Amino acid sequence: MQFTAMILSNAEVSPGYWRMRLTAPPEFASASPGQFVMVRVNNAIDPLLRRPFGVFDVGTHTPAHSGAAAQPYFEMLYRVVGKGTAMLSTLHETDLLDILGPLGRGFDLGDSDEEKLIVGGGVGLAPLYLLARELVKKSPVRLFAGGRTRDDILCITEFERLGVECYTATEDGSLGECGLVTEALLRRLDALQGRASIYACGPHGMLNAVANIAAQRGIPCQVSLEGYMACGVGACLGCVAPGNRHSAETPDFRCVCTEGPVFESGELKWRD
Amino acid sequence: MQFTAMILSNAEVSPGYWRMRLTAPPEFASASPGQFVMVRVNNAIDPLLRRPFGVFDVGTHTPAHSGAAAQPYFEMLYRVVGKGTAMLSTLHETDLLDILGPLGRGFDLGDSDEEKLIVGGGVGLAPLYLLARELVKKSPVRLFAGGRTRDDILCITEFERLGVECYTATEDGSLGECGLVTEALLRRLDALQGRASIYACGPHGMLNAVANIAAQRGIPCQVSLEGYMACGVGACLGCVAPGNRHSAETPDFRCVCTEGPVFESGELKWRD
Amino acid sequence: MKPDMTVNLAGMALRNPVMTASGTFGYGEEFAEYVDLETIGAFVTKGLSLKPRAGNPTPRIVETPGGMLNAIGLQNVGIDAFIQKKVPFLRSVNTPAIANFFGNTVDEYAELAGRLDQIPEVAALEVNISCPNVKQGGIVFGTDPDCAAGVVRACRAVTKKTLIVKLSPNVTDVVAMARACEDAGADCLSLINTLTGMAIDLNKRRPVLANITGGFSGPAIKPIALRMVWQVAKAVKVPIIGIGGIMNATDALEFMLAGATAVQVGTASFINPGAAQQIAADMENWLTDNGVADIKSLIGALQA
Amino acid sequence: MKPDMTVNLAGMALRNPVMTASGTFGYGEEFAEYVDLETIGAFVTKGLSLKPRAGNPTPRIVETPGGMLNAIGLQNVGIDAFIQKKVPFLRSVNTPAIANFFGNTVDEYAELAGRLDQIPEVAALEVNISCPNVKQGGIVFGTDPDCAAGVVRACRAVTKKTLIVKLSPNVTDVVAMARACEDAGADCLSLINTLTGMAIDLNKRRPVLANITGGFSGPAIKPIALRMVWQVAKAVKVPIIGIGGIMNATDALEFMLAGATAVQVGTASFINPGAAQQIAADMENWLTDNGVADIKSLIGALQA
Ligand SMILES: Cc1cc2nc3c(=O)[nH]c(=O)nc-3n(C[C@H](O)[C@H](O)[C@H](O)COP(=O)(O)OP(=O)(O)OC[C@H]3O[C@@H](n4cnc5c(N)ncnc54)[C@H](O)[C@@H]3O)c2cc1C
Ligand SMILES: Cc1cc2nc3c(=O)[nH]c(=O)nc-3n(C[C@H](O)[C@H](O)[C@H](O)COP(=O)(O)OP(=O)(O)OC[C@H]3O[C@@H](n4cnc5c(N)ncnc54)[C@H](O)[C@@H]3O)c2cc1C
Ligand SMILES: Cc1cc2nc3c(=O)[nH]c(=O)nc-3n(C[C@H](O)[C@H](O)[C@H](O)COP(=O)(O)O)c2cc1C
Ligand SMILES: Cc1cc2nc3c(=O)[nH]c(=O)nc-3n(C[C@H](O)[C@H](O)[C@H](O)COP(=O)(O)O)c2cc1C
Ligand code: FES
Ligand code: FES
Repeated sequence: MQFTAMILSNAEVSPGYWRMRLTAPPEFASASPGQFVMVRVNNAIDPLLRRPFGVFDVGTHTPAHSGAAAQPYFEMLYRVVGKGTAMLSTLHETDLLDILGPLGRGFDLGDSDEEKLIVGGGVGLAPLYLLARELVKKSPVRLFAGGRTRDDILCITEFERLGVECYTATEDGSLGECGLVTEALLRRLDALQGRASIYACGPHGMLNAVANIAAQRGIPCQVSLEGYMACGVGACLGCVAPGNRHSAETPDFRCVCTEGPVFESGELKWRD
Repeated sequence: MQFTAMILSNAEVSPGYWRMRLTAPPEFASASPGQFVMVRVNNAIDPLLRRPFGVFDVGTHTPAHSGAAAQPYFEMLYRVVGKGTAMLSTLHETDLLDILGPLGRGFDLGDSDEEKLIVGGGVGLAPLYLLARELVKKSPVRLFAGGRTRDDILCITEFERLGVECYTATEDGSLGECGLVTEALLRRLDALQGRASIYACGPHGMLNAVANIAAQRGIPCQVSLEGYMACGVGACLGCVAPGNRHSAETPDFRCVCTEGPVFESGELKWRD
Repeated sequence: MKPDMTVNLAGMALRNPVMTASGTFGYGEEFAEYVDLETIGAFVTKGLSLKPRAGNPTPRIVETPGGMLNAIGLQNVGIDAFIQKKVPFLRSVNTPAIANFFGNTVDEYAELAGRLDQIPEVAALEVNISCPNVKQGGIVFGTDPDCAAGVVRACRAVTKKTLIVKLSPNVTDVVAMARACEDAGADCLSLINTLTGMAIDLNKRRPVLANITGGFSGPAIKPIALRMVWQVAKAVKVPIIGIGGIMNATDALEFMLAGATAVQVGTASFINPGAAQQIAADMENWLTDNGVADIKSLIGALQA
Repeated sequence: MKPDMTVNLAGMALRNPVMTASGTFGYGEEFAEYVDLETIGAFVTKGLSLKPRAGNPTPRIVETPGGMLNAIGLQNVGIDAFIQKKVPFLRSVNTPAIANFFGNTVDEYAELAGRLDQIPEVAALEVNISCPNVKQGGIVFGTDPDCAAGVVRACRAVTKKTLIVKLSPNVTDVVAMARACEDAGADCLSLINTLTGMAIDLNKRRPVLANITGGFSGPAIKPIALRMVWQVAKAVKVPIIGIGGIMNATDALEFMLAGATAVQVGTASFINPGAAQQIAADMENWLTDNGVADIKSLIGALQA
């Protein structure tokens, strides 16, 4: 789906991290957690390509004054890293953006009798909030949020409001535990009684660690990948990631924008 | 001089024509009528080159509430014709623009005992307002403003407020006389008693007609030219215009940005 | 009155001159949601090889000022899977599908051309000669007139379908390349393919692309493409398809003035998946607004 | 500690690697208001010919996506006026001034090189070989290795000053051109000159430039320039000056990683007349921030 969205709000939620709410057509409400949008930052050729962002939340705003129509919206949580995201952060309420999406294959919500362990690194939390919103309806959910410093730990209050139990870890110890968030995950897995399933999004190194943990313990694990994208619709083949049978001699590439961005971790190739 | 200007106002004064007021450093006040600025429309590469605009007015704004410092400013009058001017028209108060200028050689104000005949076509009026402001201090000034239709006749009230007698002509007769503005100019020249001198800015065809009239009658005439400009400072040699000795065999080019944009019409090459 | 948008491309009648470029439109199906394929003139599939190709390691793409580099490595399903999985879709669409293909030897090119010739759903063949010739130390076929002519002759011998040869811009003399391909039997020339470029990640001190260099496309390359189309159009008799940085109807019409009979839209489809359809519609509107009854009257109509 | 910004360009010591490119910086004086010339490494003058040249009719420039085309037609004051009117200024500046020049025959090149060799204020010579050879049917010197080598040999014979040869990018094999110039006696290679491009005015149905085609420069061409610098740097021993679309310090440092010992800033000076000075300052800051003590350690340091 391609549509013109109007910005409803755009605010810095932590230094360098922004949350933007945009109008959406009613069909957008069926976006599944883990799907993404391709945003055209402006109509000029700089930046040229669309930028991919996860869907942080979807909803419908019912204006306070009676009479106004209910307005479906979606949200993005983004980090300013380069030209495109810097430009997004300068946009205001009522500015318009051309959006393509929701795109890609989202998370499989799994069985309700599993404990859901969500692992997010930095802005990797973005697609996990909508996921948590769905998961809490049926299962206990725990969030393991990691970052370099406390500024990288985002929107924990929102997760807690859903009833998610949150663990945080920062590399510099400025918030929560000092160290990697995978340590808290491991402790939880050690203590675990019943079945569990892992959902992760964040830097590739973190995903690799989580995938290895999941493989060792035989726990189902889904990860959401990033990849340099031009089209977002499976045409350019720019975004691919190596699949589990991949080697230099017999390459096996998966298309992140159409087969992913969410994959069973076992489908992909990881370093040990 | 290169400086960052803040937009103080930006308003459409006639369909497709905008007037923008920007802050300027105090030195800008000495800009002479006919000089121009090179405006960097944004920091991205689209549009890439600066855009040249005449200086419409300069002044100092003394804020109403006492205590605030007086703010020197300058104004531009521009027509939306392409990408750069379209983007300018979307800018708001407090937005910033990178400005180079004032640049080039402006009008020679001539002798005070001459009647000053100013001829402007469409947005060609832009650099003529500041000129008129100077000229009225010493001489009687008449303005001949022409355009295709009445929307192209700009800021006549402002000229009248200076004490300038204004004649207008439109090709479709929707305002003033129906026809070319040079007809009113010719009539005035016929009726003229003493000395006169002509100042013109507008489409090249109009300048050509005015230059020919001036040559026939032996009246001093200055014209302000346009030329595709990359640098505005005499380095790229993109902006040149053929001088009076120009021919295909012995080219004679004048640099519009440094030797002009204002030239004695006799210095240039015209069609008969 | 509606302007006549049809053009004739070496015997192929197109409803309008707007095609999509190889490698930017998948096998057609990927864009079905965004483009009504029956509103465009034709579409070109991703480049095919005899065997499936997995392509290059990642990163494969990077944005540059006004353009992008790609080093996909010609990933494609191969001719067999194309026939089994992609051709059925082509049958369902009433718009010519053009198969783009490449090889690393003249024999591979000829074998592919021969097999594609047998597929009724393939309306025409577009030979990508911007590939290294493994038998001649990796020199790119499309940078040497004799090598290129060899490929074209071999393909010509095995197909009666419209044979389009896609020229590389990475040459000193594109006109010499064009003439060599025309003489060797090309029905039509398409140009330009991507220029070779490179991007560097300063902080990592590495090339951005795993492949180091990549193919440069997008609006940035338009001036080069337009110049080459103009030069070639003056020099050859066969029709030309203009490609390179076409983002809108104005760009497309400029290529036609320069001498192109049709155009291909590439990178623009990434930015706006409906680009090709939009461009065709806007071109028609431009014709109407400017009182041009027949788009063919614009081909090569540049006053230069 | 302040990082060491000096580089050595074939015997010329530069305070930093940032130079301005020929044709974009006048004869130096034009930018005195915006650039403290003693903050940059060197500056290159507008290309000189034996006789003054009036240049092409207008329009001479046009903006394109991310770049511009120019067809100035090598307008310049000629060598005599250069000596009389421009050299005195060069004397007043404690920064190497490099004279760029061109001819239409090998003899013209040699005569100019000989005369420039006699001017103490000229620190080095940059030969622009992107000009047509009127004795060989107008083939551009810089597109044929033998033609180019002929020019370089003739200039080399008459000057002991640092001889920089500026390569054209409009070639199939820039490495072959670079090797030919190195073998013929070039001390240094600068690349790239402009690509050949074209722009069309749809409504007028005419080329925008009076000259029809023009030289393409600006950020759009950077990927091509970077690729060529990288290819040439691997193939030759002489130092290289990287040119093409450099807008900021990051761009400049990327060219150095690719193998350039120095860089030239061209079109960027139009957009920001103080660009060269700013880039030099920002490069130094980058070195400081990244703990790089000596900029020379970056030359060719790309991990590829
Ligand atoms: C499926 C998917 C979902 C994403 N979701 C989010 C999200 O919810 N929030 C968020 O902050 N970021 C997200 N990202 C990363 C985000 O797309 C990049 O940070 C953004 O494109 C950077 O653009 P820029 O112009 O600021 O940076 P620049 O570095 O100037 O971008 C240059 C080019 O590189 C690409 N690029 C740069 N970084 C990345 C990256 N990490 N992944 C993919 N391409 C990149 C850009 O898209 C662009 O084409 C997601 C990426 C993908 C692939
Ligand atoms: C000395 C000088 C003073 C000027 N003063 C004014 C003024 O006060 N008000 C006003 O409205 N216009 C003025 N112009 C014309 C104005 O510069 C152009 O209309 C403007 O640059 C168009 O930019 P664009 O991006 O909207 O158009 P585009 O057509 O997208 O511009 C593309 C390129 O062409 C150049 N260009 C387009 N039209 C012209 C033109 N007529 N003259 C020179 N270059 C052009 C642009 O600068 C740009 O490089 C002046 C031009 C010059 C040379
Ligand atoms: C991601 C990508 C993949 C491409 N793959 C092919 C291909 O397989 N075969 C081919 O002949 N050209 C291929 N091209 C080149 C395009 O068809 C086209 O010639 C080029 O991109 C220039 O047009 P543009 O500027 O409109 O994109 C590819 C281009 C891109 C960007
Ligand atoms: C207006 C203009 C004039 C130029 N004149 C010359 C010239 O006289 N001699 C020359 O060798 N290069 C000339 N060049 C080429 C530049 O020196 C430089 O190689 C080219 O512009 C690429 O660099 P850039 O992208 O930074 O501009 C000129 C470029 C421009 C834009
Ligand atoms: S982004 Fe183009 S195929 Fe995935
Ligand atoms: S605009 Fe560059 S010389 Fe006049």
